[in-house]
Amino acid sequence: MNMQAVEAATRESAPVLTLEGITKTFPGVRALSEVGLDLYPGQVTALVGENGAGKSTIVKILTGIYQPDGGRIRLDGQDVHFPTAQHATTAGITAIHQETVLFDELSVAENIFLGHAPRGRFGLIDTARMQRDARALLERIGARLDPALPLKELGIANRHLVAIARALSVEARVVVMDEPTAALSQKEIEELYELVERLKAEGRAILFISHKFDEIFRIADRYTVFRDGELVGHGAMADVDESELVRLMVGRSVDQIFPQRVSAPGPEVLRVEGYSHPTEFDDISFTLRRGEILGFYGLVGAGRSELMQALFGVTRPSRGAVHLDDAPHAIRTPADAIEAGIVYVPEDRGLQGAVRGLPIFQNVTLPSLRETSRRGFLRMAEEFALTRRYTDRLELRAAALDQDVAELSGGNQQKVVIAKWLATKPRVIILDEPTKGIDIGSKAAVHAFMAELAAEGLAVIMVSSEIPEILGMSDRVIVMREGRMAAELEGEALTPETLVRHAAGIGEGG
Amino acid sequence: MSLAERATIPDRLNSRLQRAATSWELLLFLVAVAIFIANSFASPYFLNAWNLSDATFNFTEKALIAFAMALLIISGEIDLSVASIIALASTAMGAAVQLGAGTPVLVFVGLATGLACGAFNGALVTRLGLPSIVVTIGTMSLFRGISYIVLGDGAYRGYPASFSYFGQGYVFWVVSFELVLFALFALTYYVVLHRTNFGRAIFAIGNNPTAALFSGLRVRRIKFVLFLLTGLMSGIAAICLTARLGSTRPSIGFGWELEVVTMVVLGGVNILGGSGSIPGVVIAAFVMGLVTFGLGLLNVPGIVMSIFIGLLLIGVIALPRLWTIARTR
Amino acid sequence: MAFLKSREAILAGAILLLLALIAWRFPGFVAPDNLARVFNDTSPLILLALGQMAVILTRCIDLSVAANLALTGMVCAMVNAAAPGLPVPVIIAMALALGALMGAVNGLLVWTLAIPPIVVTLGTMTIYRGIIFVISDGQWVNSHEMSDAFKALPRAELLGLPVLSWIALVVVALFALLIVRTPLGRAFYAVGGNPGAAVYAGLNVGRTQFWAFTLSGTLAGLTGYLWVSRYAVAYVDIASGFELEVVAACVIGGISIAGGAGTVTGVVLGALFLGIIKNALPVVNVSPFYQLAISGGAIIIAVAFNARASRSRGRVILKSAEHAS
Amino acid sequence: QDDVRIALVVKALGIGFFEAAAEGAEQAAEELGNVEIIYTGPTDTTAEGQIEVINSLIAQQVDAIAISANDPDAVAPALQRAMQRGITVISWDSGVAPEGREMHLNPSSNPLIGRTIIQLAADHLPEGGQVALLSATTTSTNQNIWIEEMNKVMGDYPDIEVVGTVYGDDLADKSYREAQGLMQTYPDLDAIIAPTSVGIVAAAQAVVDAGKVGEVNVTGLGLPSEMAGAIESGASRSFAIWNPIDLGYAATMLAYNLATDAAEAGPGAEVGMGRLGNATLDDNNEAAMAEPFTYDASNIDQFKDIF
Ligand SMILES: Nc1ncnc2c1ncn2[C@@H]1O[C@H](COP(=O)(O)OP(=O)(O)OP(=O)(O)O)[C@@H](O)[C@H]1O
Ligand SMILES: Nc1ncnc2c1ncn2[C@@H]1O[C@H](COP(=O)(O)OP(=O)(O)OP(=O)(O)O)[C@@H](O)[C@H]1O
Ligand SMILES: [Mg+2]
Ligand SMILES: [Mg+2]
Repeated sequence: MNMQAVEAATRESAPVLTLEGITKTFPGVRALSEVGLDLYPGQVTALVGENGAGKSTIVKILTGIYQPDGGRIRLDGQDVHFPTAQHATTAGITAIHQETVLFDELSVAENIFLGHAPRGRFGLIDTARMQRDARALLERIGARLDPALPLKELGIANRHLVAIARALSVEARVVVMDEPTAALSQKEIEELYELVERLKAEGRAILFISHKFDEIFRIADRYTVFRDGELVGHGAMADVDESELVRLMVGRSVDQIFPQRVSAPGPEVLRVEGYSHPTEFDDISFTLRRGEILGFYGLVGAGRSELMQALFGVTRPSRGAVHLDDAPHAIRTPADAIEAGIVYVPEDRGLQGAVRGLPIFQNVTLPSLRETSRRGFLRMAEEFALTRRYTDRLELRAAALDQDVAELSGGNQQKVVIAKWLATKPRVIILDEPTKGIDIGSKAAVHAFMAELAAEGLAVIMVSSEIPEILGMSDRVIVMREGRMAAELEGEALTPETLVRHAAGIGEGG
Repeated sequence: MSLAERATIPDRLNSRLQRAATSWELLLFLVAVAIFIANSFASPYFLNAWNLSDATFNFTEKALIAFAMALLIISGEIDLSVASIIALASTAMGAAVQLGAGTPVLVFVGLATGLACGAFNGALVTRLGLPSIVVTIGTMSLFRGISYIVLGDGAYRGYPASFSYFGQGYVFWVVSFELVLFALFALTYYVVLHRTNFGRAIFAIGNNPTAALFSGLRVRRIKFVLFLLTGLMSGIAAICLTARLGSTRPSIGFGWELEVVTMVVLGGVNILGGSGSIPGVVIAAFVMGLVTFGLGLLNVPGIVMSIFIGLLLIGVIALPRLWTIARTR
Repeated sequence: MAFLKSREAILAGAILLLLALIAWRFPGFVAPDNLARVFNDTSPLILLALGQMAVILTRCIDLSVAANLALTGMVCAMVNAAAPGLPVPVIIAMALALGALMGAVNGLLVWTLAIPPIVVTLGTMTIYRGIIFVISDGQWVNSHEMSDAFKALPRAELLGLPVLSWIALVVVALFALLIVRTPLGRAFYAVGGNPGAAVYAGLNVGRTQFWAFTLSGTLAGLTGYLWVSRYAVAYVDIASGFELEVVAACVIGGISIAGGAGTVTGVVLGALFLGIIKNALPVVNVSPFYQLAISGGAIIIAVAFNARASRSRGRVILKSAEHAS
Repeated sequence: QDDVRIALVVKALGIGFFEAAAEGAEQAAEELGNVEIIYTGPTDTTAEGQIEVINSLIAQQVDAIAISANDPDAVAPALQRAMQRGITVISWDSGVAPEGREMHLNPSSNPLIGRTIIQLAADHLPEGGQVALLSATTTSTNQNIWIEEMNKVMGDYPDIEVVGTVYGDDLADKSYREAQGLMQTYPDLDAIIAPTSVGIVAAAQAVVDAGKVGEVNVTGLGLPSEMAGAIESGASRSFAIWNPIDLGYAATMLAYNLATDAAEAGPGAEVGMGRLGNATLDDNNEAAMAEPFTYDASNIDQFKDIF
């Protein structure tokens, strides 16, 4: 395989696709500034960078979903412009997006061919041929699925396979894969690697986005690194090693980002026993102590968020018990959880965290209205005072406290959500991907703050998919895989290798 | 970063006055004033206290429902069965009259029927998790249908004389009982929506029900209460309307649900939930009342007036958007 | 069998049960010619419900269909009264065009100005109705003012069925083809089911909604002519309130009001369900005053039932849970 | 001298019958010289709609209101207020409860109408047979009174059996469907009596569509202009109606005479109706205009273009 890579590198033809000076800003965030990217036929280019570095944004730009604010895209040296996704597909660019972009009510085959289904007589969709083609595509990636099945019958992993098949359903010269292996099992991942090799051999250019270094080193020929929306390096894989890539990605060495803290866990606050859910997770048990940071690691889709939401009372477990200070506690709604002192900073900030459309101060006081009001009547002055107490401490950046949260940058929205929960004076705080999509500065602030909270005696659960964050912050780590506890690691056993092994299920005799 | 470097964030960016100057309510108020002036030029009969008082009957009952409906729509739900609740509540009161009930009992029956209908809608939406627009299209047929089953082509009449006060009485001079009720409820709903925790929760739920739930709000319970309130206000409207008409037929209040929704949307409430205000709804009620009364004085048929209302409804929403589109071109 | 568990099969079962119940009191109702009559009577509802289905699939709603029908019908009748010599196909073409135009106005307001569909169609509903009054001056167009050819078309018989029924059958077939076998039809589902993802798939959400409204308007226009010629009368209030019956037929037929789910079979069955009840009540001597309450109850039961059937199962992370339940 | 402003309030605008009545009102106005007619009404037949119209008429300080009511009780309070403000109020065609008007003008007397509609059916059924009734809206009282009066004289027609009554709500499509249902339920039906101008047209259309011309005779009360086709096709042999032009004329005359204090309403009083003579009020302050007139193939052409 290495031979092939070298061969491809020496072929060194002109790039098929070139991006130059691409800039993209969202309200409050500059996602990309003047970045470039070259993709070569028959080669895999790995795009690496931390969460929020702008990787998915560039994918969306070159597939016509976002329009860049500046810069140019060239295909075979010709300037091109993709006003819609359809245009990009027609030009031969196809992508497996990070979010699943599928349709529950359509069949597997229709999901694969939506927008470019084979046509028969009178321009009607040729259903029979579509199903045949879909079956062939699915077999090519090693998925044995009935193409006629409605998508809603499939679970998370199979949906991912459908998304991959969809990307391969067009005659593409450029194939983009945005974290394609995140939700797949080891066997499926192997099949995907084979597929990538075949695509390479067919002369297609591949852009491969992944946070897993082992796989990058295994399949990529070239690399491009983004940091905070800027291009910080590119070249041939053969010329870099892992530590060099990390240095490019992070811009400093890993251990410096995280606050130094001495862990001195106090008495147990929370004990979870045999927590189970019919479809999402099974048999989860753990304990949590005062002043402790407990990390939850796993691949995306391992079910950590679902577990945390059940602990917070959003969904009901089918079995299991929660003990607070050794006393059994029934948590049926989030209101119960807040009452008991458990709060949850959700992963999906836009949907579950911030109430966009309401001003900052109203977001912060939402769960604490009982404190700021008198006999059910609002007292705005108290609300502003309470809000200010926590936003000052979190160093929130905003124009005014009555500004709509939707106008804030991602990191500042996250601070508002955290402030909201701290204002309730909780005993257990669950942070689900607390630094996802926020800039490096805010990230460090959140980490420092987390350490501070733990030092003050708060019990912290941190869900994260970033190994450095997990290693840098946690006293103890629970690894989840496919809805189950795969391991509980601490001290010496806590290394990147053990985390990945348990999360991916490698080396367990199967 | 030191404290000195960090500018403290002010509480408010714009003063309340600045906000009021750019508000929807002000725009609507200007529209109302314009219509008022136009009317007084168009008809010599317009500027007359008694006539204006009569004109308020065109909207007071609908506005009573519109207040509760505004809260419901801000929370992201809708109730299309309100006019049918009027029919059912009126039928129940009529049946009570036949059994010899007096005015206090009638009022109780009207309110109780409204509450029961609201509870029924609320339970279907919040307990079974059904979409409110469909549920209330169903109960819209169901409630009025029950009135038809009870009454057929008959009518209930013979309401006690004291009962007619709710629809025909005057508190002093030209100020009718209904107008007083309208003012009292406008104030009450203003306080509830804009000055209490409950009102804050309604806005939060309407903007993002998931985040509201995650913030510990009892979303389903609050929505249920809002359906109850809407039913209750429909019951109150039923009492006023029945007292004004002095009889009950199953077709009573037919088509009012759309006028109520129109009033709420015209008042600046976002039909998709999350924003709106009671002052807006109050002004919208006056605008609709003035338009219908003014055109009525010119003997313009009701259906032609509805063209104006329809244009107003689309126009007031479309114009600002057209404006932004034109500006960004 | 998956089909036996589907909404459509259950609805079909409910209809058969209903027919059996009626036949038990009044056997004549299930005679083939009477069933054909009921179908004929339900045809306008079917036509409008199909258009409404397209709109609801894309997460919109069209409350203006009945007003569109009435306005188109009035224009057809007035044109016919003024120019009796104008051939019927020309009138039909005009009805289709006028209906499409009104639908397109709704669609454009939704697409370009992003005004919520319920507000748009609430507004155009009153505007279209008002226009009928303005152009007709409130006058009726009566049977004797219409030409014979104008009135003959829907009631002419072909192989034992009135043309009205045939039109409904043909439109159902064409519409099913459109929904199942054309990119636009599939786009309705995609756009309503997951608008965010539809953009990734290269679909234009607003434009797809525009076409759904135009389709709904076109069918309303066609039905406008058929309605007026069948009942041989046109006035301001025809089909008033019919829009809710149309939405009801869709909901009973299993079209999800949240968009993206439902079938043509379901809609046709939903419309037939309402049509059978409407026609059966006078026959089985139940007072027609029961009709409203019965259809209201049917809507509530249907929507509760559909919601149970389509409750989301979450993400299904546990492999063992994938094909269970 | 100022014009006397008389408002002719109808059940709903756009109905042929009321348009004809408005024409009669204009004739009266012309004859009287100093009268201005305001022809108005809601767009659909609801009491609430009529109340809004009445309120705006009160505001305009008209001299008299002559109303055909959608609901006898519901409009009464508004009309009472009109009377308190000095406006003369009479009802015609479809009445208002006594406290809400000074007098009521029946187009004809109820017993006469009741007998006429059954006679029309019997005329063409020498051997007797089955007849059914297709009534109008659920909120209009006169249909029910006429049917009641008809039932009182059924003893005179022993061979005729009334098999059922259905309601078409004065909606063309509903009436059509109900008529279809009647023919379905009673295969031996001989006649449909529809004492409503909307229902009779729809029933005739249903009979034609069912291919039962000659078998089922449609009769009742209708307008010549709307029924001309049915007479021609044979679906209806004959029908009756009072002259709506005369009705509008008479109502206007009565309103004028009461408003100008030329006469006063009260039991036994005589009030002038211009060319139609005098109306004599009964104990309920009601009066009848004339008996219904029967139209058939022999005279339809003469009237169909008039109203
Ligand atoms: N639609 C949007 N609106 C506002 N901000 C956005 C939007 N999409 C992305 N961003 C912001 O742009 C930045 C880059 O996001 P992007 O999704 O490209 O990151 P990424 O490199 O793909 O990260 P990850 O590894 O987590 O997938 C982030 O700060 C993100 O919050
Ligand atoms: N089909 C779905 N139904 C309900 N919620 C979903 C669905 N898909 C994603 N989510 C929510 O979206 C968020 C993103 O999920 P993500 O892909 O990060 O996986 P996850 O469930 O959080 O797994 P983990 O936290 O172990 O990575 C989660 O909060 C999840 O609950
Ligand atoms: Mg990404
Ligand atoms: Mg997660």
